[in-house]
Amino acid sequence: MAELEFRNAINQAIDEEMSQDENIFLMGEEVAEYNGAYKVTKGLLDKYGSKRVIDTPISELGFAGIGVGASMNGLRPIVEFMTFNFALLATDQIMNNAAKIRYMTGGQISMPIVFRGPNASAGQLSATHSVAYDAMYAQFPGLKVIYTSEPDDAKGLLKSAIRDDDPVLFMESEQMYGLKGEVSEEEDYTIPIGKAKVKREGSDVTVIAHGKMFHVAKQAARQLAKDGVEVELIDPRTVKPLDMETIAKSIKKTNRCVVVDEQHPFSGFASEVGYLIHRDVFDWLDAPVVRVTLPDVPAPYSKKLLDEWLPSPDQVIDAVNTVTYRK
Amino acid sequence: MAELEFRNAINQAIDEEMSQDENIFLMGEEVAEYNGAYKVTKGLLDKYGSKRVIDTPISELGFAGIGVGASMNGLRPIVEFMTFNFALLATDQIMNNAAKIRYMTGGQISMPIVFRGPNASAGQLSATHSVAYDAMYAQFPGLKVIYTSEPDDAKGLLKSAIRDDDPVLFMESEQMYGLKGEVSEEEDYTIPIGKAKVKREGSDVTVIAHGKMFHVAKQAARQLAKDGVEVELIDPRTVKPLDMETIAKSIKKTNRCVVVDEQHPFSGFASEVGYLIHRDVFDWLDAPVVRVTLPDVPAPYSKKLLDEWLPSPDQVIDAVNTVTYRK
Amino acid sequence: MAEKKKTSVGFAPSSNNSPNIEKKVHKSTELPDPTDSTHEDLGLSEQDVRDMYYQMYLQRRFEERAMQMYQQGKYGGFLHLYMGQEAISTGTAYALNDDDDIITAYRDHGWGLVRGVSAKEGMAELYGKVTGCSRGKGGSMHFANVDEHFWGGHAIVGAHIPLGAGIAMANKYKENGRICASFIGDGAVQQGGLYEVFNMAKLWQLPYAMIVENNGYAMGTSVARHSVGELYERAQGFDIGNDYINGMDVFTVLEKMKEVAKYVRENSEPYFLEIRTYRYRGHSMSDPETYRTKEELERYKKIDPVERMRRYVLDNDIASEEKVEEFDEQVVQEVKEAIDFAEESDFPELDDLYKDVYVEDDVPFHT
Amino acid sequence: MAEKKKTSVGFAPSSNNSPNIEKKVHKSTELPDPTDSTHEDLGLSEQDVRDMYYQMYLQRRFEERAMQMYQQGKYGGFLHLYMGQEAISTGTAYALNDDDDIITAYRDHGWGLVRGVSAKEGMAELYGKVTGCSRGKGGSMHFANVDEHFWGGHAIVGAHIPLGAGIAMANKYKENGRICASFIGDGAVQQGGLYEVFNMAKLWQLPYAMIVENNGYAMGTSVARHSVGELYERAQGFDIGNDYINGMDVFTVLEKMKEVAKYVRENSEPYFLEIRTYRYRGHSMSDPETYRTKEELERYKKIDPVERMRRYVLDNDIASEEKVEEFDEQVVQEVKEAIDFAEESDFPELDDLYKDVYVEDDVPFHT
Ligand SMILES: Cc1ncc(C[n+]2csc(CCOP(=O)(O)OP(=O)(O)O)c2C)c(N)n1
Ligand SMILES: Cc1ncc(C[n+]2csc(CCOP(=O)(O)OP(=O)(O)O)c2C)c(N)n1
Ligand SMILES: [Mg+2]
Ligand SMILES: [Mg+2]
Repeated sequence: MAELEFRNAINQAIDEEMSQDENIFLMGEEVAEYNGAYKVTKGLLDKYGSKRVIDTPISELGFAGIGVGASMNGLRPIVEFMTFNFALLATDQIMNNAAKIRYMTGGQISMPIVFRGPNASAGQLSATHSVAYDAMYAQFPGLKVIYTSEPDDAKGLLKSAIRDDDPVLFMESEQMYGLKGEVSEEEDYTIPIGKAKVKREGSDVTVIAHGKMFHVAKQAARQLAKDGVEVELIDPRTVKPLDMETIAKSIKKTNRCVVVDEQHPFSGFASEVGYLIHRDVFDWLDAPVVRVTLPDVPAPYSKKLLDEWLPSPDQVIDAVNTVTYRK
Repeated sequence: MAELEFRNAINQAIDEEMSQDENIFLMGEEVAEYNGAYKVTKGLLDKYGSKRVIDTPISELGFAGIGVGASMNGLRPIVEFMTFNFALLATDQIMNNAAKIRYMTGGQISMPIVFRGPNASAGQLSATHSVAYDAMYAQFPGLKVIYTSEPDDAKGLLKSAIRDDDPVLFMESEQMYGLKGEVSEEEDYTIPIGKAKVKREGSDVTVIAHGKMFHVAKQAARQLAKDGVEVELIDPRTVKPLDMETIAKSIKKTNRCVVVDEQHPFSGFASEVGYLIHRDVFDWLDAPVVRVTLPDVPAPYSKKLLDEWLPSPDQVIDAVNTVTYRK
Repeated sequence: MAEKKKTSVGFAPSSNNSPNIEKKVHKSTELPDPTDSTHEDLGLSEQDVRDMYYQMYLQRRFEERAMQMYQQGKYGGFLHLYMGQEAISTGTAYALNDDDDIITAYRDHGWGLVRGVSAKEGMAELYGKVTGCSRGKGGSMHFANVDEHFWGGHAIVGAHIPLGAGIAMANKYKENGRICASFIGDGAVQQGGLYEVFNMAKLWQLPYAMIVENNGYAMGTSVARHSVGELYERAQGFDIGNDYINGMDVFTVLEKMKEVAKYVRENSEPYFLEIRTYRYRGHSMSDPETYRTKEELERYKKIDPVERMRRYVLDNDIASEEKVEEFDEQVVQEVKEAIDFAEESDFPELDDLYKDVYVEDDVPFHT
Repeated sequence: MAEKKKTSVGFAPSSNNSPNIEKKVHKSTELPDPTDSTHEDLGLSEQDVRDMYYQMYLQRRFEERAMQMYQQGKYGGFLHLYMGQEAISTGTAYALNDDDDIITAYRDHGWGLVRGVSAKEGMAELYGKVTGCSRGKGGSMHFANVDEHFWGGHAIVGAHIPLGAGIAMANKYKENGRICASFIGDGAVQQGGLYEVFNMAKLWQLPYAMIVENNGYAMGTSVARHSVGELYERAQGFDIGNDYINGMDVFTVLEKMKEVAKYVRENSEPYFLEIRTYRYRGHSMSDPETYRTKEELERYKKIDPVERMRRYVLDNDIASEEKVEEFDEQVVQEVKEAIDFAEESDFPELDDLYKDVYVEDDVPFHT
């Protein structure tokens, strides 16, 4: 294992894949000469040249669609959105073209494309720059969605995403790019898409959290352990396909569950997971699943309000107390 | 009461509101000279002129944004999308601008705008033209979402939507435009946004269904009644804000629930409602809520496949049998 | 309520803007002259000319029958007919290399037929049969034949413009010498994506020809009512070569498309071409067509591209009257067989619903 | 793996396209000459000129101190500084009527200050205080003062272009004689929405001036690297009047914006103007600025618009050296007080989180 920053884990994944397949190229705003708005793509232009590492104008719909077209015709694009907030301009290309063209042509076309970039909030950027979009895309058949929390997952899953023959949305976090973690040094390290990981074992309650929220949940779990509550912490890693097997297994053991999610409550990730748990392991549940999400208001700028807005370890602890009837 | 086609109920709502407020105008593709792609806006150009009934080019992002801007500056636009499938090109204007500008300016701006048009599938139009988007927008605070099933609801709620001072998405169905129903002749008939309606009383099981699926559920309820199962059928009408009170009350009576929804399963409307019921009335439930949704595949063209794809009364009956342990 | 003040403010093109809403019927765009070149000038053999005629009439006939079958309720959905525009698909197919890439909008039957979708596969697709070119998944709007570099019809107006640029980009990337040509309607010229692509295609020097089939109307809206300026001029601010031609004459299309293809290929540069044409039928099958005059329609039918080609064949002794009638009979037969084939083919298995969503077979479906 | 074949294919502007990636630093756009008009030619009183100088220096000073406070960690988020571009906001504000509407992007401090956001309210907004112009909800990118017809900064590149058109539409609808002017960066010219709006604004004859503040770069990308042709030319295919001017001189901006406003207002027509300028600081606060040369930056600092106005005031005896120093001191003081105000103001109440989502107070929040 080597300790790496999140951004380097992603960089390595891209670099390793690009070095072994000439058809992979990277495009996006500031990915080349600027080395990436968040330095994720540092050095790749120097290494691969302007044929394979391409700065785009600020034309999200256009370059997302060009990526899809290139993937149809034999290339394997990695399309970076500076953040997924800006991908709203490209939803037609992602939800209609990338997700459905294979189906509509009876399987004549495949689209091995990765759309990647930061998801969710990143500090005081106000409402348009702070939304988590993972579940929104998961609604659309034809797409796969990944949103990881630790450098190791990121590296292994991004490599799998790049090799995948279908469109994959790979989500990151500006605020996690500097986060360090142990990353496997195994040669050609990949993690299969669609497998959750139990990142902490415990018997009292299952907590499910991905992306940035994983770290909030982890902090809560640490605190709860001091109070004698052992959390089983599951990071789904892949949002779609969702690994309900791992989740169900855990709940059959703990009988209680909290889902932590940085989306608004209505039809977010927590909504889906919460519903599925009830549906699939109803008889094992000792309490209804509680979700910890954003409130149903846009992201405020003011730090004081923003701190209130974001799900906190305290809210997770509260929720655990609720499902374990400790309050 | 007068018997009206759905399209006429909508037309009346728009006409009545336009006649009493000069600031209301209508814009969209083919709404004026063509009288609407589905004849919903018939006669309005003749009555109100080209100042207030405006044909747009095929520029969804542009005219949605122009609508938002006009609403900021004192007008009350009704923006028609030929279908909400095409609104994917305008999601940035709806989800970022319409939903968030009021918040980001600390309440300086209000946006009394209605986006309306058909939602969900409409026969053999294949995958890009067949998606239900109501829950997707409901995820975003700042928006309200309505998707009605009967002409009376449509008239009363559309009038309320047009009078509302916030952005409202009002969804219809191409396939329901010809549907007839009794519509109140009360002068200035409005229905409050955010109120569900119990459209059939029953004690054995609660079925929740809106939009086109309401009719599928209703058919199932009729059939089930013959078998002695009395369905309580609730039409939420407004997706957001969602009237959980009416739903919870019903479930406390029936103890069982099926949600029927024309979205894909992942984080759709059924997911949210299903989760909330478990969370809020867990102790009253005798069985986990079952949802009947689309399968997780895009809409196929072939009639045979399309019939299989759409939720059917039989599937609803099956689901009811499951939650009532009749199978 | 008080009488409303009459005002002249309006948000329609000014000719339409009178306070009493005179709904003036706008005529479609002016046609430039066709070429004077003969088939010999264009390097076509007599056999080529005969084949082109056959192909054009096949497209026409295919749609005449497809329309009948639709009206008989044999299948559903939207049916957008290409009748009147056949010179464009045909001229283009004969101008491009067979491995050049083509992508278009939902008005795609003609494009499928010139690029290897057989009448049988086309008709079966309309019927939603598994033997259709897209296995019954796509229908009228999604004919495709990727093996022969036809990347399909696309139903969201303008959404395939970036796809075509991506296909062209891949061609440049692989240095395979292929170009991509995309075809859009006049209505699609108002989608912002076109201009994003203009910029990137020029900036990255993509071998990409973007072509507008200006048939005068976007649904019920005439070009003058949805568009300012001339369509081909839209490329000027992007320093992209552009022109407009007569699209009712197959030789004009062929000649210009050869020139465009050569320029695009040799310079690895984009190009923007407006081809003026006319659609004979309504936008789709339920169109009252009040937005145009009968006279206008008749005027265009008088310069019908299929008929014009037929005349050319006869006038230049490329085939005798009898021979041409024989071709016609062959076409009629081919389309008849296509209908029989479609009728007799099977619908997809219910299982097929779950196929082609992902490349891999084992992706679990969310329930 | 085998040695990769060296290829010259690339997808960057060609000057950048060599196989060994010489990362040539592109210079920003050429500046046209400023106007020769004096303040008198422009109908400005000496008091106007003094006020304009005060306003320009206020914008400059506000940002110098805002930057310091940011660096001291007083607040977070993005901070996009307008320094170098102050002639544009100032010249425009003095050219338009006070009730004409203005909307801009996230680089908006100068725009707020010329349109009635006080230094105090601006600084408090940066601090996220409830006394801020947007009650601490919007931050640096969302200054707004709707009472004085400033519709705010907007953080999604290009997304406010249609909003401005809608504001202009409402003005025409109400026949209130107001026009709307929107300001976008050079990068935003590559958003497709601009062209959709070009078409509709011309078709509907909206009194709408669209102005590009071309400051040479979109983040780290020079205009030449993200754009083909000249920016102002983009309007030509839409038959919309267009021009480009020097944006380092406030009189040039004022003169042209008066002309544009008059044209737009009197004809109810859109207009597209490119104003060439330069930003002195990085894109936001974390920008290594390797994409430009120190020399270029220095060259522009030599023609600094604030300094130039100061010189004009002195050279034309509009105020004495001492008087100008007095103004400067007033500005310094005003900004200092703004900082004190921001420091001392309260954060919003936690309750405020739930305010301003909807107009009505009683919309139930989903939980
Ligand atoms: C984005 C989008 N908006 C609207 C529609 C509905 N629609 C389908 S075809 C059409 C008219 C297109 O006209 P044009 O581009 O001229 O093509 P033509 O039908 O004349 O071939 C419209 C508005 C759509 N499919 N996609
Ligand atoms: C749609 C969108 N894409 C990307 C971004 C990220 N971004 C913010 S500013 C910027 C550069 C804009 O440059 P320009 O328009 O020239 O304005 P300037 O910063 O020079 O004032 C980018 C790419 C964004 N905010 N919105
Ligand atoms: Mg057309
Ligand atoms: Mg710039």
